[in-house]
Amino acid sequence: MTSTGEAVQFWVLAVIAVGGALGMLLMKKAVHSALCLAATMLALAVCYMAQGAVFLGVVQIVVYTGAIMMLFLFVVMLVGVSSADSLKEQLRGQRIAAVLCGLGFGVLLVAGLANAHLRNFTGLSEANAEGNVQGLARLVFTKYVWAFEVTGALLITAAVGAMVLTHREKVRAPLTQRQLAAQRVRDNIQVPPLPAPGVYARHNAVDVPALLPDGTVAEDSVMGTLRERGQVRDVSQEMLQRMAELEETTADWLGRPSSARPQVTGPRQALETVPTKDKEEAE
Amino acid sequence: MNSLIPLLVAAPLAGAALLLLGGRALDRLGHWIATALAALSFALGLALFADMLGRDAEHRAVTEQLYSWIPVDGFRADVAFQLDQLSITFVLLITGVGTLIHLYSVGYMAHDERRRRFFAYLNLFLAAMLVLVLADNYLLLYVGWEGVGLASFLLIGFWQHKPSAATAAKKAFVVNRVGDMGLSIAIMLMFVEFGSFAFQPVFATAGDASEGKLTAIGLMLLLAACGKSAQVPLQSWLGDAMEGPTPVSALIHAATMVTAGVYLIVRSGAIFNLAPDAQTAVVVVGAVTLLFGAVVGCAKDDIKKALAGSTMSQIGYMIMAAGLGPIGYAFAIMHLVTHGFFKAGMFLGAGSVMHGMNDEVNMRHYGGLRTYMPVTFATFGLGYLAIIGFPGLSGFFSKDKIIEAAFAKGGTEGWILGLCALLGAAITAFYMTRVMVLTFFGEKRWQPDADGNEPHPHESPKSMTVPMVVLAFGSVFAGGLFIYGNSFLHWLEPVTGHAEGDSPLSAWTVTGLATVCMLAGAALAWQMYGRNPVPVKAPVGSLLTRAARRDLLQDDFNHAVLVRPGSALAATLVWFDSRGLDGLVNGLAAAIGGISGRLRRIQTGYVRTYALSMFGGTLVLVASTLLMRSV
Amino acid sequence: MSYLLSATCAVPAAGAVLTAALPAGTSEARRRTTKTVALAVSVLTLGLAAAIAVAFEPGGARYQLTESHSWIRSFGISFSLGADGIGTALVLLTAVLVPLVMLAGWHDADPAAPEGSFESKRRTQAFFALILAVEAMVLVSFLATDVFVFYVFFEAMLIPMYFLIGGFGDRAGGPDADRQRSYAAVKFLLYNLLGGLVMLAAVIGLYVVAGDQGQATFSLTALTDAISSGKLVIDPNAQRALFLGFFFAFAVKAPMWPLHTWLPNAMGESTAGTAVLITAVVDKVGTFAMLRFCLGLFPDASKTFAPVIMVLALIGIVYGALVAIGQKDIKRLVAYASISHFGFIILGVFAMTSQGQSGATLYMVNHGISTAAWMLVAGFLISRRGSRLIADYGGVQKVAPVLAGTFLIGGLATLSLPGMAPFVSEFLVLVGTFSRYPAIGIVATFGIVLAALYALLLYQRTMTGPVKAGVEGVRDLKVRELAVVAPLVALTLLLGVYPKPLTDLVNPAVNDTLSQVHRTDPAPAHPVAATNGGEQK
Amino acid sequence: MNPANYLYLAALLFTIGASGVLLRRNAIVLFMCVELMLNASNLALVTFSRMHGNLDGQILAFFTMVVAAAEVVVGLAIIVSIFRTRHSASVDDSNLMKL
Repeated sequence: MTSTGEAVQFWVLAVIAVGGALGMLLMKKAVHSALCLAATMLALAVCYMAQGAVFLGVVQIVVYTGAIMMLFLFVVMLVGVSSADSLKEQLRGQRIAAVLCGLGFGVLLVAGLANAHLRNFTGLSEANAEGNVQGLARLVFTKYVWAFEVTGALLITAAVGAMVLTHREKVRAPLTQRQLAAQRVRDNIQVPPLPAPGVYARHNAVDVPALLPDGTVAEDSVMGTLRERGQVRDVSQEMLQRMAELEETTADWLGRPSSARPQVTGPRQALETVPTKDKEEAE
Repeated sequence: MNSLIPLLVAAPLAGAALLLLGGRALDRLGHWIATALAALSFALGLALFADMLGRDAEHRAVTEQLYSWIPVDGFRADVAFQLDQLSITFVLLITGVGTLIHLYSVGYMAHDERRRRFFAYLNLFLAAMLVLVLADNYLLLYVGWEGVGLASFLLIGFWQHKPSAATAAKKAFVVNRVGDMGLSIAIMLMFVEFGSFAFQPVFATAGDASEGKLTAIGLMLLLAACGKSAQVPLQSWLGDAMEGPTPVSALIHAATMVTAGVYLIVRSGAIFNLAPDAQTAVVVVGAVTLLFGAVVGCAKDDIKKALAGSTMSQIGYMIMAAGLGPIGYAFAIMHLVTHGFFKAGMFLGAGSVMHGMNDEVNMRHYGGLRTYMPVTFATFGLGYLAIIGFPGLSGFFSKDKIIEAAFAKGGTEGWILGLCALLGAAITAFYMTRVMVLTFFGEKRWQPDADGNEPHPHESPKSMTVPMVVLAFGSVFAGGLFIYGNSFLHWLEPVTGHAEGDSPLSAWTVTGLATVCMLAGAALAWQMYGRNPVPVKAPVGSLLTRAARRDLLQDDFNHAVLVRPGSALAATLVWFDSRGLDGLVNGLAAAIGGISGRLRRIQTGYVRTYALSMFGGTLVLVASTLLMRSV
Repeated sequence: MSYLLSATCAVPAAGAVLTAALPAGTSEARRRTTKTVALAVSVLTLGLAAAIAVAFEPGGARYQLTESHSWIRSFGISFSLGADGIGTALVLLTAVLVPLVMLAGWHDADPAAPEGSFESKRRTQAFFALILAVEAMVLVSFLATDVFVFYVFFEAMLIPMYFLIGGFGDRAGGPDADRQRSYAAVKFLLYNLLGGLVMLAAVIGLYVVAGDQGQATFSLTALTDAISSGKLVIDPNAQRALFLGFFFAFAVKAPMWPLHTWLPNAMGESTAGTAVLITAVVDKVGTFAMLRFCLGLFPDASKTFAPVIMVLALIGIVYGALVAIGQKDIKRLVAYASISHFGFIILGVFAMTSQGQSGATLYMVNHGISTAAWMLVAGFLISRRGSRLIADYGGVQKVAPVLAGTFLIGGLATLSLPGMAPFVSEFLVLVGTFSRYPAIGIVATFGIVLAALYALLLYQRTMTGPVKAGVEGVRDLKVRELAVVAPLVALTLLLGVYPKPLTDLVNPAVNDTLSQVHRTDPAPAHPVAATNGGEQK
Repeated sequence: MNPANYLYLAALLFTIGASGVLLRRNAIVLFMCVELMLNASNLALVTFSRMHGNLDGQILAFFTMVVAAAEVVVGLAIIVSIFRTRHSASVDDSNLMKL
C-alpha cells in the first residue's frame, strides 16, 4: 500500500496520461498529437520518479520529451504542420476491427493483471540505498555491460542509418547555371524565369500566386512545397471581379455600346504548369 | 547341303540390302543384280530339290538350326529353317515364278526412274516369303508373314505419288495386321498350352491339348490366313492392292503371298485335324470367299480387279480344300501351284495389255486385241483355259480334285460344299470368258487416254513375253504332271498325311458335272459379251451387279462399321484427352490459381491491415493460451 | 572397389560444368568448340558405358562393380552405385542416345532462336551443358543402389529438363509458341514434382518403417535382403501405402494413363532432341524404377496392385494409340504413340513372368532406339518445313526419298514389325502377359493393329501423294543427319534379328526380381518336354 | 492505493497506443503511438522493478528507451525519405507490396 499522497498523485497523473494518450489518438493534426504525447510522457516521467526511478524519470524528460518529441515535431514541420489525416477511413472494416481488437486486448491485459498475484510490493528502498543512479550504474557496468555495449553499436547504426536514408547521393557533378540555362532552352518548356509570386500582393506574398494578364493564376509563381500542400491562395476570382469592374467603368466612361465591350470570361483553367517533381525525377 | 538353306534366303535379302543402300550407282545395273540373285535362289532351290529327291521319303525333311533368336527363360525362339516337301514346293514356286517376274519387270519397269527400288522391294519380298515357308517355328514364320506384308505394302504403294496407291498400301497393311493379330494370339495360345511354338514339338503334342484350346488356336490361325489370303471377312484389301505395278499383282497378289494363308493352314494340319469345329470354320470361309470373289470378278470392268476377284475366289477353293482335312491338303497345294502359274501368267498378260494400251485398265476400252498382241493373247488364252478348268490343262486337274474332295466330305455338308464349288466353277468360267472376250475379241473400243493419245497396241518386248510363255507352259502342263500317278499326292504325303474320302458321286461324274458347269458359264458369257456389242460405258446393271462392282459393299460395310466409328472414337478421345483429362489437370491448376487470386486480396498491401492481423493474431494466441492454462 | 560406375556418371557431370564454363559468344567458332567438347564428353561416356558392359558378367552377382561412399552417415545414406543387367542395358541406351541427340540438335541452340526461348550469349553452352547434366543424372538413377540417392537424382533431373523444354523449342511453333512452351515446361515440372513429392513421403516412410525394425538404412540391397530373408516385415497396409507412393512418382514419370497429359505438351513443344531425351531416356527411369524399386521393395503390395495397374496400362495402350490416330501434330502423335508403348512396358513389368519382364526391359531399350529414330527424323523434317502440322506435308518422298525412307523405318519399328527390335520386346511382353492374364493379353494385341494405323497414316499423309506447296524445298538428309539415323536404324535391325546379347544381359536380373516377388512363370498346360524329351533339336 | 494500479495504467496506455497504430494513417502519428506503447511498457517495467525490489527492471526500461531512440531516428529518416519521393506521409499510400 502506498501513501495517500502518492495515491492522489497517481490519479492526477493517470488522468493526464490517459487524456494525453487519447488526445494523441484522436487529434486530427499531427502536431497536436505530438503535443498530447509530450504531456503523457511528462506525466509518466513523474510516475517513474514517484516509483523510485529517479534517473529514469529524468531521462524520460530529457531524452523523450526533450529530444525525441522535438525530433517528431521537427519532422512534422518538415512534412507540413497543417497536414491532417482525413477522418474518413479508407480500409473497410479497419476501424471497427481495430477498436474491437483494442478493447479485447485491453480486457485481456486487465484480466491478466487482475488474475496475477500483485499483493506484496518489496519497494526500492533497499535497492536504492546507495542512490538510484549508483545502483543503476553498478548494474549497467557489471551485469548488463554487454547489452550496454550492444546498445552503443545500435545507436551508432541508427545514426549512420538515418544519415544514409536521408542523404542523397550526387552521382553527377551539379549542373552549372549555364548548363541549366542551356537545358531550359533545349527543353523549351519554360525558357524565361518562373514568375515571381505576389505581384498584386495584399497578403503574405509567398502563397499568393501571380496573376496572368487575363487574371488567371500563374501557379508556377508559388513555391513547390506550398503547391504540394495545396496552400496556394485562391485569388483569381477576386482579381477577375476587380478587372471586370474596371473594364465596366472604363466602358461606361467611354460610353461604349454593350456589343463593343470585351467579354469577361470566368476564371480560366490554370495554365499547364511544370510540376517541380517532374524536374526532380528528370535529374 | 543343308547349309544351303540359309543361302536361299540370304541371296535375295542381300540383293535388297545392296540395292537399297547402294544408291544411284546401282541404278543402271540394279535390276539385273536382283534378277540374278532371284535366279540364284531358284537354282539353290533346284539343287536342294534334287538333293531331297535323292533321299527316301522318310528322310526328306531336314532342319537347319542357325542361332537362338530370343532366349528368355521358358521361352525359346530360334532362327531355324525346316525344309520338307511342302516347303520345297513353295520354294520352287516362289523363286521360280519370282525369277520370271523379275525378268518381266526388267521390261515392264524400264521407264520408271525408281526401278532400282522396285527390284530391291521384290528381292525383299522373296526373302520374306522364303522365311515364311522355311521357318521351323511359328514365330519365325510370323517374321516372314509380316515381312511379306511389308514388301506388299511397299510395292502396292510403289507409285506413292498417287494417293490411291498410298491408301491402298496402308489399307493392305492394316487389314493384314488384323490377321497378324490372330497369328500372334495363336502363337501365344500355343506357348501357354505347350510351352513352345515350334512345328515339330507342337504337332507332336497337339493331341494332349483339349479340343477347345485347339479350336481356339485353329480359329486364330484361320483369322491370320483370312488376312493374308484375302478371305472373307478380311478380303477388302486385295482389290485395292491392284494399285501396285502389275508384276507385283502377279507375284504377290496372285501367285505367292496371298497363298500364304493356305500354307499356314496346311502346315498346321496337325492342329486342324484335331479341331473339327475350326475346320468347319475354314471350309465355310473358303466356300463363302470362293463365291464372293467370283461374283465380284463378274462385275469388275478393271481387268486387274476382275483378276483380283478371281484370285480371291481361287484361294477360296484352296482354303476350302485345306479345311477339308487330309483329303484336301494336297489338292489345296496342288491348286495353289497351278494357280500360281496360270494366274501369274494372266496377270503378266494383263500387264502386257496395259503396257500396250497406255496403262488403260478398263476392259470396256479394249477389244479386238488378239491380232495386235498375239503372244499375249496366246499365253493369256492358255491361262484362261487353265483357270476355267478346260479338260487337260492344269486348272482342270487341281480344281476337279477339290470339287471331288468337297463332295467326299460326306453328308449334307459335302453336298453343299460340292455344289458351291461347282457353282464357283461355272461363275469362274463366266467371268473369265468375259475378261477374255472383252479384251481380245469383239470390235475395238479404244479410247484416247487423259492426254489425248490414241493407243497403239503392240506386242511387249522379249523380257516380258518370255516369262509369259514359260508360265503358260506351266499352266498347261503342271496339272497333268502332278496328277500323273498321283505323284504330287505322294510327294506331300509325309507332311500332309493322306485320307481317302468316300464320295457320293464317282470321280467321273464330278468331272462331267464340272465340265458341264464350266461350259455353261462360258457359253453364257459368250452369249452376253461375244454375241452382243459391248457398251463402252458400263450400263447401270442390276442391284447385284452394282453391289458387286462395289466389291459387294465390303468397303461400305467396313467403313460404316469400323472406320467411321473408329475415327469418331479417336476424335472423341482426342477431345477427351485435351478437354477431359487435361481439362481436369488444367482445371485443377485454374482452381488453385483462382483460390490464390482470392486469397491474394487479403494481402491488401496496406501496412495497417497487416498490423491489424498481427495484433488480432496475437490476441487470439494469448487468449487461447490463457484459456488453456485456466482450463 | 572399382570407380568405373562413378566415373561414368562423373564424366558427363564434369562435362556439363566444363561446357557451361566455355567462353561465351555466338560466333560460329565458339559454338563449334562448345558442341565439339560436349560431343566428345558424351562419346567418352559412351566408352565408359561400354566398359561397364564389358566388365559386367551376366552370370555373376546381381549387382556388380559396386561402390559405396558414405554421404549422410546419421541417416544411413551412402552414395552407392551398382550395375545390374537391367541397369547396364539402360546405361548403354542412354550413353548411345545422348551423342546422337547432340548431333541431331547440332543447330537447335544456334542464335536466331524462336521468340521467347532462352536468349543469351551462352545459349549454345547452356543447351549442351543441360543435355550432359541430364545424362549424368539419368546414369546415376540407373546405377543407384541407395533409395535416397536415387530419389535425389530422380528429382534433380527435372531441373535441366525443365530448362531444356522451356528454353529451347523448335522453330515450328504457332504464333503463341513461347507461351505454349512455357506452359509445357511448367506442366512437366509440376506433374513430376507432385509425383516426386509423394515419393519423398514414401521414401521417408520406408526409412521410418525399416528403422522401427532395426534396419535404418536407405540401401536398396540391404533392404531387399532384409525383406527377402524375413528380417524386415512391412505391415501389409503400410506396404501398400508405400508402394503407391513410389509407384505414383514412377507412373507420372513413365507416364502411365491417366497421368500422361504432360508428355504430349513437353514433347510437342521442345526440340526433337529434347523430346527424344524425354521419352527415350528420362521416362525410362520411371519404368526402370517400377521394376527395381516397386517390385524389389514391396513384393506383396506389387502383387496386390498388379491387376489394377495392368488394366490401367492396357487402357493406356489402346487409348494412346487411338489418340495418336486422331492427332494433327507430328510430334504429339509420336508422344501418344510413346504413351501406348509405355503401356506395354508397364504391362510387362507387372505381368511378373520372365518373358514379360525381359520383354519390358528390352522394350525400354528398343523403344528408346526406335522412337529416337522416328522422332529425330520427324525433327529433321519439321526443321525443314517449319511446321509440325501433318496437314502441311505431303509427297515428301518425292523430294527427299532418304528422309522418307528412314522415317518409314522409324514408323515400322514403332509398329513393331518383326525383324526389328521392338517386335522382340513387344511379343515377349504379350506372351508374358497372356500366360498369366489371357484377356489382357488379347486386348493388348489390338494395340498392334492400332499401331499400324497411326504409324502408316502418318507416313501416308506426310510422305506420299502429290508434293504439297511448301514441301518442294525440303532437302534430303545431310551427312550429319544420316550419321544420327544410321546407327539407330542399324541397332534396330541388329537387335531385331540378334537380341541375344541383350537378353543374356537382362535375364539374370529379371529372374532375381521375380524371385524377390516370389513369382514363377505359369507352366504350360501340356509341355512339349513331357512328351518330346526336349523342346527342339 | 495498490501500486498495481500503475500496471493497469500501463495496460491502458499500451492498448491506446496499439489501437492508435491500427487507426491512424499518418506515419508520424503512427510512430508516436509506438512510442506510447514503449512508454507504457516502461512504466510496467518500472513498476515491476519496484515490486521485486531490484533495479533490473529499470535497467531494462533504460535499454528500451535507447532502442526507442534509435528506432525513432531511423523511422523518422525513413518517413522523410518516403515523403520526399511520394509526397505523402500516409502509410496507406505506401502499398507497392500489393500487386
